[in-house]
Amino acid sequence: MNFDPRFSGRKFASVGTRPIRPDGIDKVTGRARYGADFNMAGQLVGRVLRSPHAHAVIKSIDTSKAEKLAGVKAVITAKDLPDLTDGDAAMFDILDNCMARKKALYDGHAVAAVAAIDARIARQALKLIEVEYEVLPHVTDVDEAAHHHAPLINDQVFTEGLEEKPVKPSNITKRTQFGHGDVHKGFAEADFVVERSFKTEQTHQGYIEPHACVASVNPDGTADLWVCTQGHFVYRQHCAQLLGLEASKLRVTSSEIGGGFGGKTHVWAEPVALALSRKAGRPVKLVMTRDEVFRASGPTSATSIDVRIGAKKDGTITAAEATLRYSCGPYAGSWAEIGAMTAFACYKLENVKTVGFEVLVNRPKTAAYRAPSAPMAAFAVESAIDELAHEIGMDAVDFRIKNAAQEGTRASYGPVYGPIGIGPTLEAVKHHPHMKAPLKANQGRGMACGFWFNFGGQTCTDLNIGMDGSVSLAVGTVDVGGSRASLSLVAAEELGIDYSHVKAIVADTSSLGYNDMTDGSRGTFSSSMATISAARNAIKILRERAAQMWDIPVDDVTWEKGHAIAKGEKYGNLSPLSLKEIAAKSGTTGGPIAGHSELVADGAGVSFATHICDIEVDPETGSTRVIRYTVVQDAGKAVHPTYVEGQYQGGAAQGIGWALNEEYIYGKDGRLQNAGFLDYRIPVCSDLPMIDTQILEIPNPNHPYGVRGVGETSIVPPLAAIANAVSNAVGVRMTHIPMSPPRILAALDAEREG
Amino acid sequence: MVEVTLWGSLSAVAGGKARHEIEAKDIRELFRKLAEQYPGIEPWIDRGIAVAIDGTIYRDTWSKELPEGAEIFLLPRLAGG
Amino acid sequence: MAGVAVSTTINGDAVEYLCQPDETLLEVLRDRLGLTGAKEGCGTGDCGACSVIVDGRLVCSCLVLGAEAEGRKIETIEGMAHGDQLHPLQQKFLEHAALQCGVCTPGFLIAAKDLLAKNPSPTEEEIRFGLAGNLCRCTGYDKIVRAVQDAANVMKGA
Amino acid sequence: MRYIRPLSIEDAVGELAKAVGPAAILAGGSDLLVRMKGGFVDPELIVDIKRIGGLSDVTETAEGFRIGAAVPCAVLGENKALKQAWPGVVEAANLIGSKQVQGRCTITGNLCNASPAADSVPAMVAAGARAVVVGPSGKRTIAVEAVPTGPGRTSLAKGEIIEAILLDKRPPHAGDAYLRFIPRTEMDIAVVSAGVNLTLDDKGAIRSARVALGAAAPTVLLVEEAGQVLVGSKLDEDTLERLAKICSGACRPIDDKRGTIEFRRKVAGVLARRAAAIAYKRAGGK
Repeated sequence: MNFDPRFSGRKFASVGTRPIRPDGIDKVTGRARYGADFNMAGQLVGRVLRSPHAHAVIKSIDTSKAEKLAGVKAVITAKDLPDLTDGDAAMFDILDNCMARKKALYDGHAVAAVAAIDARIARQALKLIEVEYEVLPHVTDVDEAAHHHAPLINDQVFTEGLEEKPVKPSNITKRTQFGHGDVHKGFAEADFVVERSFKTEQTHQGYIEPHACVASVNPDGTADLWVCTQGHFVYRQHCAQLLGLEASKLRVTSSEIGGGFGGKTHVWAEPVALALSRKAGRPVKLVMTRDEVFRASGPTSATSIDVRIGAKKDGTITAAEATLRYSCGPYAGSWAEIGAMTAFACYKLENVKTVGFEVLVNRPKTAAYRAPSAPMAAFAVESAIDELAHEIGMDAVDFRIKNAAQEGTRASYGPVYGPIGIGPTLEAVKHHPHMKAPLKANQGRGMACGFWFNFGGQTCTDLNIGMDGSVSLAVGTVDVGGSRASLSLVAAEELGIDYSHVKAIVADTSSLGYNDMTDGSRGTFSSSMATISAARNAIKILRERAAQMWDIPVDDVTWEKGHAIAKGEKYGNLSPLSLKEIAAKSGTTGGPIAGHSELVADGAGVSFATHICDIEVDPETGSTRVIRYTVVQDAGKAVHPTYVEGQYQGGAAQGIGWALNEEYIYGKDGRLQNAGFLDYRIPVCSDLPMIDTQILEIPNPNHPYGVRGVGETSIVPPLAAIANAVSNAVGVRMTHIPMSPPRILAALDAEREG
Repeated sequence: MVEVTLWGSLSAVAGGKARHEIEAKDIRELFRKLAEQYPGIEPWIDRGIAVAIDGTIYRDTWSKELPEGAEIFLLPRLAGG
Repeated sequence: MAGVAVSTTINGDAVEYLCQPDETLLEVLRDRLGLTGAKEGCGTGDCGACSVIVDGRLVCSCLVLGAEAEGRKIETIEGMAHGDQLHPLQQKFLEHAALQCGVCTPGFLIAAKDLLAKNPSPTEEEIRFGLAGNLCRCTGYDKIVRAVQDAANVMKGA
Repeated sequence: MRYIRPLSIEDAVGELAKAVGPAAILAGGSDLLVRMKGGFVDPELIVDIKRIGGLSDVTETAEGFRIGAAVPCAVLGENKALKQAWPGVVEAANLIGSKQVQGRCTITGNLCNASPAADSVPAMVAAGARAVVVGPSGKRTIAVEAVPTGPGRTSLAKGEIIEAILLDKRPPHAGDAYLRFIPRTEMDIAVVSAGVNLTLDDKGAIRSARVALGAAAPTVLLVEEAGQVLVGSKLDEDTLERLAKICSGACRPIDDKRGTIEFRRKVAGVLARRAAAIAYKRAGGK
C-alpha cells in the first residue's frame, strides 16, 4: 500500500459542511433497528441468572428443575462455555465475566442462563435453578481493597511491576510508573507546594440502549449474531474464540447502536446467547434489563489519587507527582496505568513522576468509558493546579498558559509532542467572552484542561461506484454518532461529487475485512483515512477507464472536481468526463468500478480541551446548578462540524453528571443499591444549560485532512472545572466526586464550623 | 542506531535500564532485538506495546521505519472508550 | 394465565390483539405488533424511550398494561409522519443533528409533539422541563432543545 | 393472573374481597408496574378501577373538592379552581415523576404506595385532606395521614379501596406550598420534603398552620409543634428560624442511597422555612 497519510493543506468543498446524516430519517421515523429490534423465526428468549452475592464460591448448580419446566429449551452454566482461551489471560477474564466459573465475584455476576419460548417462562425457569453458594468476605472500596488485610479476590495475584516479586498475593495486580527528571530536586526548588488526596466514585457509561443480541448457531458450525456493539469484528473474534467457532463462519451484523461510550467494546452476554442457541438448536434473543446493565456491565473505575505539585513564585512548576489507585472490578486491568499516563499530559514539566496501582474489588469488571481513566486523574491534577495558582496569586488561566506543553515538550508519559492544541485552547479560553461575564452571589466560575491520546488502528473500507454514478461506501467502523455522514463527506470530497450521491453503510463481518472497534476516538480519524485511500484507488480506476474511453494513455488523465480531464493541448477537443459518464460505460470498459482500502491508521493526533463553567451553589442545601458551560477543543479538522459539536456537548454533559450526581452506591452487603435510572442520576434536560462550543483546528500532520479524534476528550475537564467553580463560588475545595448535595453541604458546614 | 526509551514498568523488565541503543530499521526489528536481549519483554510485546516515533504513536504498523536519530519511546497499548 | 382480548386504535388504524394480563403496552407494540420504534431503555418509567400518546396523554408505554389499551387511541412514532411528509419536529431533529445514537429519538419526538400540542410557544426552560422525562446520553440536550424551538417556530408559522 | 375492569365500585370491592391470592388495584400503574417488573409483587388479580363511574373526575362541591382515585396528576394541574385553592397540593402532585408519569399517576396511588418520600402526601397532610374509603363493610372517611402505617404498608383492610380524596373549601387568606429536595431538577424521589398550609387573619397574622415533612421518618410527619410556632406570627425571621429548628428536630430520618441523616435534618428545616414563606405569600401575607 503506498497511501500517503500526510497532511496537505487544501481547500474543501464538502468537508466542513453540515448536511443531514444518511441514517437520520430511519431514526426519526422509528424504523432504525437497534439491538433489540431484530427477530428471527423460532426465536427463544434468553435470560441470565445472576449472583446476589458480592463474593461467593459456587459450590453447585442444580438446573434439573428448570430444565423440566415446559417451554424451557436450554439451560447453561459455565460447563457449557468451556475454557478455550489457551492461556490468553485477558480472554479468560472475559469468559469468566460472561459466566462465573468457580466463584461469583460481584453482585450481578452471571452464573447460569436459560432459553425459553417466552420471557415469562424464562423468568420462572431462573427461579427453579438452585445455586449453592459459600459466601466469602468481600471488598468494594478501592482503598480498602488495596489494604493488606483486605479479603483476597484472587489468591493467584502477585503484584506485577515491583522491584522484588512479592511473596504474598494481594488485590493489587500491577504497579506502573511514568515520568522523567528528579521530583525530589524539583520540590526542593519550589516556593509553593500543594498536596491533596482525591476520590472519585464509580460511574456507568449510561447508554440508553441496554445490551441486546440475537444469536443463531446451526448444527454445521455456522452462526449469525445480530448485536449492538462498538466493534462487530472484535465481537466476532471474542465469540469465535470463546465458543470454538471458526471466525469466518460466524457472521456478526452490527445493529444500530444506542450508545456505547466504551461500554460495548467487549462481549458480555453474546457468548451466552450463542451457547444457549447452540444447546437449544434455535435462535436466541438476549436483552439485558436496565438493572442488569448497571449490575453487570460497564462501569468505570472508582479511584483514589494523591497529588503533589510544586511551583516557584514566578509560576513555573518545578515538580509534579501523583499516586493513582484505580479499581478494576475483579479482573486485572490497566486503568491506573492510563490515569498515570494522562495525569500531567497538559503540562511542560522538568520533573514529573506518576505511579499507578491496579486494584481488584468485588464490583463489575471495569470497562472503558470515554477517555477511560483520564477524567479522574484530571480532576485531581486540575484541582491542585487551580489551588496552586491561587496560592501563588496568579490567574488560573495564566498559570496554565505559563506551564502548558507545546510542540517539542516531552510529555509526562514519555514521548515528545508534535504540534498540539493545549496552548491554543487556553488562549481561546482566556479571550472568551464567557470569562468576562458577570457572576451573581453564590456563583463561581471554574476552568480546567483535559487530554486524550486518540487511537487509529486497523481499518477496512469498500467504495463501490454504481452504473448511475452513485457511490456506496461500506465501512467496518461502527457509527456511534454520525460517522456515516462524515465519511460520506470525505468520499464526496475526494471523488469530487455531491454528498447526496454517497450512501454509507456499516458492513457485516462477512462483507469486509477486519476492522477495529469504534473506541479511542478512532472512528472518523481512521475510517476517513481508509475512505480517502479507497476513493483514491477508485479514482485510479476511473482515470484508466476514461483513458480507455478516449483511447489515450492513462498518464495523460488527471482527476479534478469529479471529472477525468485529458491534460495537454493535444486533447483540446476532449471535454472532461464526469464520474457519472465513466460509470455508465463501466460495463464495457472492464466491469464494476470500486476502490478498496485495508490499512492501519496510525499517527492519531493527541487531543486537548479546555472547559469553562459557571456553577451556582445553594449554601443552605448544597444544591448546585450549572449556569453556563463552554467547551473549547482542538478537532484537527472538523469534517462535519455539527457532529463535532455534538461530541463536545455530549462529553461535557456526561462529565457534568459524573461531577455532580452519578455514582455506584454499594451497601455493606456488597450489593449495588442504585441499579436504575431513578437513583443512578444522569443529567436530565432541565439540569443543563446550552453547552457552547468552540472548535479549534490545529491539523494533525498524520492525516491527509488534518483530522484528529474528537469523541473522548470532552469528558476529561468537567470534573475539575466544576470542582474549581464550586470552590470559587463558596470557598470549599471538593475532593470527592460526585459533589452531591450532601457532600457539598457537609463541606460547607465543616468550613463554617472552622 | 536508534535510542529507545522504555516506560517505567517496562524498563523494570529490562534490568532497570530505561534507555537502550539498538540497531533496528523498523518497529518489527526493534521488538525482535529487545526480546532477544530481554526475554522478559516478550509477553509485554504480545499484550501490545505502542511505539512513539518523534512523538507520533504507532500501535500496529510494525513495518514503520525508524529514522536515524529518531526519538523512540515505548508505551503500553491502551484501551479507549 | 388467561389472555385478554383488546380492541384499540393505533395511529388511526383499528387493531385487535390478545395479550397476557401482565404484558405491558410496550411489549405488545414491540413484540406482538412489530412497532419497534418505542424502545425499552429502563422498563421503569425513568427514561422516556418508550413514550407514546394514549388518548391525548403522554405516557411511558412500559408503565401501561396492554390490556388497558381497550377502546383507547394510541399514537406512536410510526404514525408521526404524514405519508412521505415528515412532521416538522422530525425534520428539525435531522437539520439540527439533535440525535447521535438515535435510540432516545422516538421518545423525544413523541414527548416534544405532546409538549407543543399543549404549549405551542414554550420557553427554553419550559422545553427543558417538558422533556425532563426523556433521557439522552449522547447530545447534552443542546441540539434537541434547539430543534424543538425551531420546530415550534415553523409550526406556528404553518 | 387475571385482569378485570369493573364498572362499579361495588364490583371492584367484591372482587377484591373474594380474591384468594394477592390482588392489586390498578389506577395509574406507575408504582404497581414497576414493582411487578422488579419481581417485588406478583398479583393474581389486577383490578383496573379507571372505568368505574366518578373515579376519574375532579368535582367541586359546597364543602370543597373531591378528587377521584383514578384522576391522573396531570389533570389536577389543568384544573384552575383546584390550583387556585390548593396550589401546594397541586404542585406536589405535579412533581411526581415525569410528564409521562404525570399522565398516569394519581395522588391516591401515591398515598397507598406508602412510600415515606411520596411527594403529594406531605402536601395533603398539611392541607388536612381526607380519604374516602369504600370496603365490604361500607364507607368511611379518614384523615390522609391515617392511611400509611409504615414503608409500603397501609391501614386499609382487605377489599378496601380509596375512592376519592377530599380537600376543604378554602377560607379567605389561605395558602399552601410544598417543596422537596432532589439532587437533579426533575425525575428524582424526594430526599426530604416539606408541606405547609396557612390561614391568616385580616391583619396578616397566621391564624392556623399545619406543617408536614416527607422522607423524614417511616411515614409522613405532621409536626404539630411547627404549626403552633407559626400561629400568631407574621412569619418574621425569628419565627422562621424556630420553625426550621423544630422541623429539623422532629425528623427521624435514615441514611440511605438518597441522603444522610444529617443532610435530611438540616434540609428539612430549610425547606419548611422556604415553604412557609411561599404559603404565607400565597395567603396574601406580606
